[in-house]
Amino acid sequence: MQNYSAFSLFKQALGGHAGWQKQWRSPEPKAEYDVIIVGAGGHGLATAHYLAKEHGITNVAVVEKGWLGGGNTGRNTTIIRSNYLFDESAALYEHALKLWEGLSQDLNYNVMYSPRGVLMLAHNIHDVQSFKRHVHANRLNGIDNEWLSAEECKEFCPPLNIGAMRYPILGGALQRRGGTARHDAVAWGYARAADARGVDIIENCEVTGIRRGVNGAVEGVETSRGFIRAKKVGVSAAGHTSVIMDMAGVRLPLESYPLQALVSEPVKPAFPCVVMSNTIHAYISQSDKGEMVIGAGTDAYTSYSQRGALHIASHTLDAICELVPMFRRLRMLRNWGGIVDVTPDRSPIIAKTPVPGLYVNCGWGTGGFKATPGSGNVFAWTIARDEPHKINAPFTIERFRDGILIDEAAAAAVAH
Amino acid sequence: MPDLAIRENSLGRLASAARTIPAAMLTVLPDAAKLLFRGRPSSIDAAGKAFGIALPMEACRFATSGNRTAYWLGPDEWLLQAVGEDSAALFAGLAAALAGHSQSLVDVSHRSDAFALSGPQAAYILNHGCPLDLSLQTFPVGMCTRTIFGKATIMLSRPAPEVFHIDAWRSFAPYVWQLLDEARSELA
Amino acid sequence: MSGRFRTPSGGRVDRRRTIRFTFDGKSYQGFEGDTLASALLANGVHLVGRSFKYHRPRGIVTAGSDEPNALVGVGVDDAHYTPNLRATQVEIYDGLVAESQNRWPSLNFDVGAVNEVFAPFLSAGFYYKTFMWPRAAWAKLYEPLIRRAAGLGRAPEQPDADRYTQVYAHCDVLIVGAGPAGLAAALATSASGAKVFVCDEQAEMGGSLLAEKTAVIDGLLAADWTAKALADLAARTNVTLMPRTTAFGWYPHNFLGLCERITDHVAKADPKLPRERLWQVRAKEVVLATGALERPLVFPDNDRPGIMMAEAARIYANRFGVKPGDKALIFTACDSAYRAALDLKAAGVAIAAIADLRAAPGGLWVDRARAAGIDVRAATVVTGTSGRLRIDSVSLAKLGPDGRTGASETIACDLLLMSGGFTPSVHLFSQSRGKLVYDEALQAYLPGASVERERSVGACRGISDLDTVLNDGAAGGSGAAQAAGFAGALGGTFAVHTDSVGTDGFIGVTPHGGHPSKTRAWIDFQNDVTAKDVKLAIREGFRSIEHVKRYTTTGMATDQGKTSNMNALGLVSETLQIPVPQVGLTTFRPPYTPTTFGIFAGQSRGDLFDPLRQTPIHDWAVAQGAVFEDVSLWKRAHYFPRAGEDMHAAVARECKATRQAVGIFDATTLGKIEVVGKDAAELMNRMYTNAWTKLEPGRLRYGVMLREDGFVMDDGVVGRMAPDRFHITTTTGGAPRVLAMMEDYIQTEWPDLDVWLTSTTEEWAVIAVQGPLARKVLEPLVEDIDLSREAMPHMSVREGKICGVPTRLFRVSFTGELGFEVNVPAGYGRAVWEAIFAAGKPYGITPYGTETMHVLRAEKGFIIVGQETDGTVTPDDAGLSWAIGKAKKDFVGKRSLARPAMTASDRKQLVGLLTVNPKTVLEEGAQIVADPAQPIPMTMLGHVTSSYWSTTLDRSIALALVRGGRARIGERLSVPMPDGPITVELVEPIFYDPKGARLDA
Amino acid sequence: MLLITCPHCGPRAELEFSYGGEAHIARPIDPTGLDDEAWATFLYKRSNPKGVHAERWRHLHGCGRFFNVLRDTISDTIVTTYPAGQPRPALPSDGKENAR
Ligand SMILES: Cc1cc2nc3c(=O)[nH]c(=O)nc-3n(C[C@H](O)[C@H](O)[C@H](O)COP(=O)(O)OP(=O)(O)OC[C@H]3O[C@@H](n4cnc5c(N)ncnc54)[C@H](O)[C@@H]3O)c2cc1C
Ligand SMILES: NC(=O)c1ccc[n+]([C@@H]2O[C@H](COP(=O)([O-])OP(=O)(O)OC[C@H]3O[C@@H](n4cnc5c(N)ncnc54)[C@H](O)[C@@H]3O)[C@@H](O)[C@H]2O)c1
Ligand SMILES: Cc1cc2nc3c(=O)[nH]c(=O)nc-3n(C[C@H](O)[C@H](O)[C@H](O)COP(=O)(O)O)c2cc1C
Ligand SMILES: [Zn+2]
Repeated sequence: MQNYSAFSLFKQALGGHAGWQKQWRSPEPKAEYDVIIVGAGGHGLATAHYLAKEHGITNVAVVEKGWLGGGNTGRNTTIIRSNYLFDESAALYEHALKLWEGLSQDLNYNVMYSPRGVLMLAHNIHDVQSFKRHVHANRLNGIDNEWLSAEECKEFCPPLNIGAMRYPILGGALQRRGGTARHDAVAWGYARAADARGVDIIENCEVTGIRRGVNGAVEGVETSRGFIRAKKVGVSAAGHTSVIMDMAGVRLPLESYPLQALVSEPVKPAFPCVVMSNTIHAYISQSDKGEMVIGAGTDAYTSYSQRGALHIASHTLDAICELVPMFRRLRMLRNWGGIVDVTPDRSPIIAKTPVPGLYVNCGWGTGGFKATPGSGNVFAWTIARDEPHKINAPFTIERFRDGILIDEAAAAAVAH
Repeated sequence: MPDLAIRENSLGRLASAARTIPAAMLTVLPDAAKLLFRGRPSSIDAAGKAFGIALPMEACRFATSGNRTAYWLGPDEWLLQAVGEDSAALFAGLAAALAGHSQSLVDVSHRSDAFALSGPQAAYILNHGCPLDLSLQTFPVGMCTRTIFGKATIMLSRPAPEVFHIDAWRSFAPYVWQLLDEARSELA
Repeated sequence: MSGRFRTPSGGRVDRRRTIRFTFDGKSYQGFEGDTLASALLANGVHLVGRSFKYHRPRGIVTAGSDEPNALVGVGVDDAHYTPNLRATQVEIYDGLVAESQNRWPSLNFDVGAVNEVFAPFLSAGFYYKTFMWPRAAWAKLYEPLIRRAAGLGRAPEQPDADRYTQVYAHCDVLIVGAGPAGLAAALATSASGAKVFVCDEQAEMGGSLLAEKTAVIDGLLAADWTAKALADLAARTNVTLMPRTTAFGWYPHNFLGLCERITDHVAKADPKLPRERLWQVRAKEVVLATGALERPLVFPDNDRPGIMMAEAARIYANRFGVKPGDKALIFTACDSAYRAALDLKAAGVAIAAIADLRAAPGGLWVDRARAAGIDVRAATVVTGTSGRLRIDSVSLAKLGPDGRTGASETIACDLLLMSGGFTPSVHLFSQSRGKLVYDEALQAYLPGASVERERSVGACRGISDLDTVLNDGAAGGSGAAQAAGFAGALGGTFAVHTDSVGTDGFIGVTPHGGHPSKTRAWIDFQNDVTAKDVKLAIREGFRSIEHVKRYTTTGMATDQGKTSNMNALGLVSETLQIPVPQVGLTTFRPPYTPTTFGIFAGQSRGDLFDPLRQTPIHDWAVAQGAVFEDVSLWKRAHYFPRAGEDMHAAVARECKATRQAVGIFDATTLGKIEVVGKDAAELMNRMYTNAWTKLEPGRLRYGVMLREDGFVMDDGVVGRMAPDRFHITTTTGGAPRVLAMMEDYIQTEWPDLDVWLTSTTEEWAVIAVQGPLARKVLEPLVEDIDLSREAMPHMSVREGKICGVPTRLFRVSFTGELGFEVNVPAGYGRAVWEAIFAAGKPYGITPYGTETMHVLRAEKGFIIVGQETDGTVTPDDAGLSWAIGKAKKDFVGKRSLARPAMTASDRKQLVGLLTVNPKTVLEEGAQIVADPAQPIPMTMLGHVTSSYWSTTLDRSIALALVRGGRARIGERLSVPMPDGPITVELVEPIFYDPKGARLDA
Repeated sequence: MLLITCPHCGPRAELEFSYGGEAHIARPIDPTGLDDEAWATFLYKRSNPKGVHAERWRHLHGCGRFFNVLRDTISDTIVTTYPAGQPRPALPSDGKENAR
C-alpha cells in the first residue's frame, strides 16, 4: 500500500499528483472466496480488513450493490461515543472507541476522528436521574462520562441557550473522548487497507440470492454479476438485512425505517462540540467544512425510500432553533435520508445464524457508525472462528426468544 | 358550605385579553354539557331519540337543534352537546333511555373548552397548524372532525362559512388559542 | 445616477427611486428593482467574494439562484444577519448593509490567499493523506486550522429577532415557475376553474420573459404580454400568485414545501409580518415549469471576476439596465450567446470577439452577429485568462480538427461571457422520484416517467423556443386541470414571433492544450474543484460519480452543483471513456436552494414549542410561589418553598405536615380512562395483571399493566364505579400510551367485547388530601358521603357532592397516611381546592409538591413507574407479583413472563437500602457492587432508583434494583463514589409503617 | 407527509394518524400453548418487505379507528386501504410494481 504522509503529499505535489495509486482496485469477481461479505459499508469493509489483518484470511470479497460507503456509512451524522449503560453495550462501544483512537494510523488514512466531546442534555428530572445512572455505570466500567451543571454545559458549548425555553436545560452528561469522524474517510480508509491485503471489493454487484447446499449450509451468493462461491457469508447490509436474510429463509426481528439528516450552509467555526438532546430530538455538530450537521428522527413507518417527511425535519429544526437561537437564520443546504434497521431492543445482532456458514451483523439502527471499528473487529472474529468473540457473545438472535434483551433505549429513553 | 358551581374556563384569562382582529376573531364559546356516547349500532337510535336529535350517520357531520348538537366523531362515537344545560340531568335521562343497550355514556363536560375562530381569514389562520383542506367544498358547513392543530388534538366544526368552532381539551386549549393568536398577528 | 455602468435607459428598474446601500462599508446607489448584484455591477464592482479553499477573488457569475460565487452576508446587526446570501437574489433597499465573506482583513487583500501558494498540496482529498502524526495533533492543531480556513460566512451571534410562520394549503394545480411555460400553464389551468397556485422564486414573475426585448406574443411585446398575463391571472379569484416563493422540496404524495420571503426586501418591514413563511402545499396536480440553467464552460482560469454567463449578462443589460463591462469577449458553444452579444452591444458594450467552440457555427444568429460587425471566430477556445482582481485579458487559440489548439492570441477585455448551453432544471422532478432519462441530442437529463401526479413543461423538459414553450405550457396546464377533475381547460396556442437559438451546448472541459497538471479549470467554483481534482479522483480509483462528488466535493457547495454537475459528469465520462448516462447522476435532494431553519421551526418556539399543559390549580400554585418541574407536557408543582427555604427545607416541612397533620396535593395530571360496557371487567382482566371480576362496585384496586413483552408499562389505582364501569388512573406520562394500547386490543383483537373507552384525564381535577387529619378537613365539605372508617374503608370510592359539585371521592393513599383523592369536574377544581385549603387552615393544611410526594411514597416502598421501573423490569422484579392474578389464564404480557430470562433468580429485584451512616444520602443512579476495591471494569450488581432524606425517619433511605436482591436482604454492599465507597445494607423496601396501620386509620 | 385515506373520513394528512406496524399478525388465542420460539416470532419477527407492505394505521386524531393500508415501501405509494379485520387484498403486482 502506498504510504500516505505529509512527505508523500509533498513529493506527489511536485510531480503534479501523477503518481498516486488507486486507493482500491475494481476487480472482477473470482469464482470462489473463503469469505464473502455482503455490503461495503463501514461495517462490512472493517470486517474484511480485520479478517485479513488479524485472522490472516485474505481471500475475501466484499460485494456491494452500489458504491462502497454509499449506505448509512455515507449518510450519518457521525456521532461517536461509548457511554452506554449496560455492560454489554459499554464493552462493545468502548472497544470501538479504543480502535477509533488509533484508526487513522492503523489505516494510514486520516479518518479525522475528532474527540471534541459529546454533550447529552438533560431537560427534566427524569433525564437527570437517567444520565447520572449512566455516569456512574460508565465510571465503574472505565468509560469517561461526566455530569455537567447547566452553567458548565454553557461554558463547554457557549452557543447553547440554557435559559428561557420550554424545557430548560438542567445539566448534561459529557463524554470528552466522544466526537465525530469523517464518514467517507472511514469507508475509504478501510476499503484501501483491506484492498491492500488482497480483499476484493466488488461494487455494482447486488446479492440476489443465497445458495444453500443439501445440508442447508451456505454455498455462495447469487449476484447481479453471477454466482460467487463461498462457504462463509457475512451479511453487513444495514437497512437491507431483512431482504438478504429472506434469501436464506431466515427471518430476523428487524424493521427498516427512514432516518433523516441535514446540513446547513457552511459557516466559520461556531459550534465546538457535539450536542445531543433526546428529549427534544436534536443532534448537532459542525463539520470541518463548516456545515452544521444535524440529525433528525425516524419516520413513523417502515420504508426503503431513503428519504423522510418534512414534518420530521421540521421537528428537529424547531428543537435546534430553541437550543441555539442564533442558528435560526442559518439555512438548510441539503436534507437526505438513510434506511436504518431496528431491532426490538434497539441493540445490534452480531452473530451466527441458524444457517451454517451464514453470519449477520445488523440492527444498528440509528447508532452504528460509532461502532464501526469494534463491530467489524468482532464480526471478523466470529466469522473466522465460527464462534463469537466475548464482546459480541451477548448480541445473539436467540436473546429475543429467551428474553435476554439489551435494551438501552428502554432503560434510558436515550437514542443514539 | 360554599356553593362552587361556578365553572372556570381554561381560556378565561386569554379571552379577556383577546385582541380584536376582525379578519380572524377569537371568542370563547359558552359552557355546555357534553356527553360522549359510544355504542353498538343497535343503541344509536335510542341515543338519538333520548337526546332529541337523530345522531348523524354520515361521517364527519354534526346535527343541531336548538341548543343541542350531536357531533359524529367516529363510526361508534358521538359527542352530544347541550349548551347551558346541566350535564347530570342530561346524563341521567340518556342513561335511563339506554339501559339494556350495548353502549357507553361518559360525562366529559369539563374535559374540553371551546372557542370560535371567525372572519374572512379564519380558514387561513387555522391552516397555520391544521393540515386539513378547509375549502368549503371539502370542509362544508355542517362538517366536524377531530384533527390536529400544531401539537394538539382538537375537534373542529364549521357552523357557518366563516366560522369554525374549536373544542380542545382543557390543558391544550390555551396552547391552541395562543398558536392561533400568534398566527393572526399578521392580520392585526 | 446609480453607477457608471448603468445604461442611459431601459430595463425594469425604477429609475425614479434611488436606493442607497453599503457593501464592505462603502456606500453605493442603485435603483428600486435592482438586486445587490445588478447594483454592484452598475457601479463597476465585480469582485464580491473569495472562494472556499484557495480564497481566490471571485465575481458575479449568474443572475439567479444558481449563483456559486457572489455570496455575501447581509444585515444591519447580528440579530438580523444572514450569511451566504446570493447577491443575485438579494433585492436592495435603502439602508441595506452587505459584506463580503471568507476574507481577512479585506476583500482586496486577503491573507487566506496564501493558500494559493500551497495549492499544489491542497489537491482533492489531501487531508485524508496527512495530518496523522502525531496522533493527538489532528484534533488539537490541524483540525482547528482547517476549520478556521473553511466555512464561507459567519454565523450570527445574536438570537434571530424575526418571526416565521407555517401554513398548510391545498390546491388543484400548483405551478412552479412563472416563466412563459408556467404562465401559459397557469392561464390554461385556471380557465377551467381549478384552484391554482403559481409560485416563482424571483421577485418579479415572468422568468426569461423579463429579459426578452424583441419577441412578440399574440401581437404584444414579450414584456407587455407578460404584464397582461399576470394581470389576467391576478384578476382570477381561483389563482394565487406567489412571487419570492421557492418550491424547495417535494415530499411523498404531492406534498411540496414552499418558502416565501416576505420582509427581507423591504427597508422598514411591517413588524407584524413574518420574515418568511413555509407553505406546505398538497396539490392534486403539479406543473413544473422551472426552466433551464445556463452552463459555464470549463477552461483554464475560468473563475476570475469579470467572467460571467452570457445569458446573465443579457439579463443585466435587458432587465436591469446594467452593462456588466465595457468590453466583452464571448466564449460559447451555442447560439444563445450570440443573442446575448447582440443585446449587450445594443446596450453599449463593445464586443471584442465571439469565440465559438463549434467547428462551423452558422445560421441566423451567427449571421446577425457578423452583420453587426462582431468578430466571430469559429473553432476557437479560451486557453487562459489574466487579471488579479478582475479579468483584463483572454488568450484565444484555434482548435484544430484533431482537437489540438494552435497558437494563442491575447485579447484585452474586462468581461468574458461564456455559454455552454442550458441544463434543464429537473431538481424537483427528480425529488419526486420521477425517472430521469438522458437525451443524447440535448446532452441533458430530461424528465421521464412520473411517480407522482405531475408534469413538466417548457425549458425544464428540454423545450427551448418560446413558441413551443408557450404551447407546451398551455397543453400541460390544461392536462393538469383535466387530471385534477376540471374539464374545459383551454390549451390554446400562441402566435409567437421569435427566433430559435437552437439547443447546442457542451459539457465537460473545453480543449485548451495546457499542461493537465498545471492548468486549473474550475468545475465547481464555490468549492474550488478543478478539472484536475476530478481527474485525480478518478486516477485514485474513485469511479462512481458519487465517489467523485464526495472525494472532490464537487456539487456539494451551497449551489449544489447547479452550474457544475453536468460539466463534472462530462469530464468523468470523457476520462473513463464511458457514456454520460452510464456515469450516472448524484441524487437531487431538498432543498432546491438553501432554506432558512426558521421556517421549519415556525411558530414552535418558546412556550409554544410544545403544548404547555397546566392544571386548573396551576395559577394557585404559582401564586403560592411553587417551583415547577416538567413531566411530559405538564408543568407540575415540584415544591412550595417559603421565604428562605431551599428545596430540602421545603420538602422536610411538607413531609412533616402531611405525616403529622394534613397535606394537599394536586394530582390532576394523572391519566384517567373510563371503561364502560358489559364486558368492562373482562377487558380489565385481559389488560391488567390483576383479577377484576370480584372487585365490587365502590372499591378501588391498584392495577399493573404490562407490555406484551412482559415489562411493566404502567400502573395506577382503578375504581369500579358500577358493574359495567371502571375509572382507571394511569401515570402522568403514560396516559396516551395506555389508552392507545387498550384501544388497539379492543379494536383489533377483541372487537367482540362490548366495551368502550373514554379519556377522562381532563374531565377531573384531582385533589389529594393526605394525613391523619384529612377526614376532619373534608367531612364538613361533603354531602351524602359518609367518610367514616367503617363506611368508607381504605381503597374505596364514593360518588356524591363536595362543596356542591359532583365528586368521585377516592379513599386512597400514596403517602401511607389516611388519605383521600377528591375528583371534581375540572372547571370546579380551583374553587374546590381553595375551599378545602380554607377548611384545612385550622388544621395546618400544607400544600406539597411532587418531591414530597416522592419522599412519602418511598418511605412506604411504593414504586414509581419510570423510576423504579425502566422498561426492563418485570412485575416480579419490582416486587409486584402479588398484583398478578394467579388464576388468570392470560393477560397482556403473561406469556412473556415465562421466557427463561424472565424467571431467572439473579434478575435485578427491588430492595430497600440503608446507608450505614444514616446521614449519607445516596445519589440516584449510583451503582452498587459487592467489592469496591475490585479493578475496573467492576461487576455491578444494581443501581439506586430512588434516594431521599427522610425527615420522618431522620435518616436517609433509598430504593434499589439489585441482582438477586431479595435473597440478599440483610447483606451489606457498597456504592463506590468518586470520593470513596459508601456501605449500604439491603433491607425490605418499606421503611415506614410496614403494617399499614396509618392508612387504615 | 403521506396522504392516507381513512376508510371513514377520507384522505387526511399523515399527522392525524399513528402507525401500528405490520398488519395481520393476530395475537395467538392461547399464548401459553406456544413455545418460546413461536412466541418470539409473534412478538418480534416482521416481514419488513421491500415492496408492498400490509400495515396498520390508526386515525388517532380523527375517528380513532384502526385500519389497514397496503403501501409500497420503495416509493411510499399507497396502493389501497381497507378496514381492520379484512384479509389483505390480493394484488396482481404484489411485491413489484407500485400502482398509482
Ligand atoms: C441519518 C442517519 C444518521 C445517523 N447518525 C449516526 C450517528 O450520529 N452515530 C452513529 O453511530 N450512527 C449513526 N447512524 C447509524 C449508522 O449510520 C449506521 O448504523 C452504520 O453506518 C451502519 O453501517 P453499515 O456498514 O452496517 O451499513 P451501511 O453503510 O448501510 O452498509 C450496508 C451496505 O450494504 C449494501 N447492500 C445492501 N443490500 C445489498 C445487496 N443485496 N447486495 C450487496 N450489497 C448490499 C448497501 O448498499 C450498503 O452499502 C445514522 C444513520 C443515519 C441514516
Ligand atoms: N435552451 C433552453 O432550454 C433555454 C435556455 C434559456 C432560455 N430559454 C428560454 O426560456 C424560456 C423557457 O421558459 P420556461 O418558462 O420554461 O423557463 P423560464 O426560465 O423562463 O422560467 C422558469 C422560472 O421558474 C422559476 N423557478 C425555477 N425553479 C423554481 C423553484 N424551485 N421554485 C420557484 N421558482 C422556480 C425561475 O425563477 C423562473 O422564473 C423560453 O423562452 C426559452 O427561449 C430556453
Ligand atoms: C457528515 C455529512 C456532511 C455532509 N456535508 C455535505 C455538504 O457539505 N454538502 C452537501 O452537498 N452534502 C453534504 N452531505 C450530504 C451528502 O451530499 C449526501 O446527501 C449524503 O451522503 C446522502 O447521499 P444521497 O443524498 O446521495 O442519497 C453530508 C453528509 C454527511 C453524512
Ligand atoms: Zn377516520
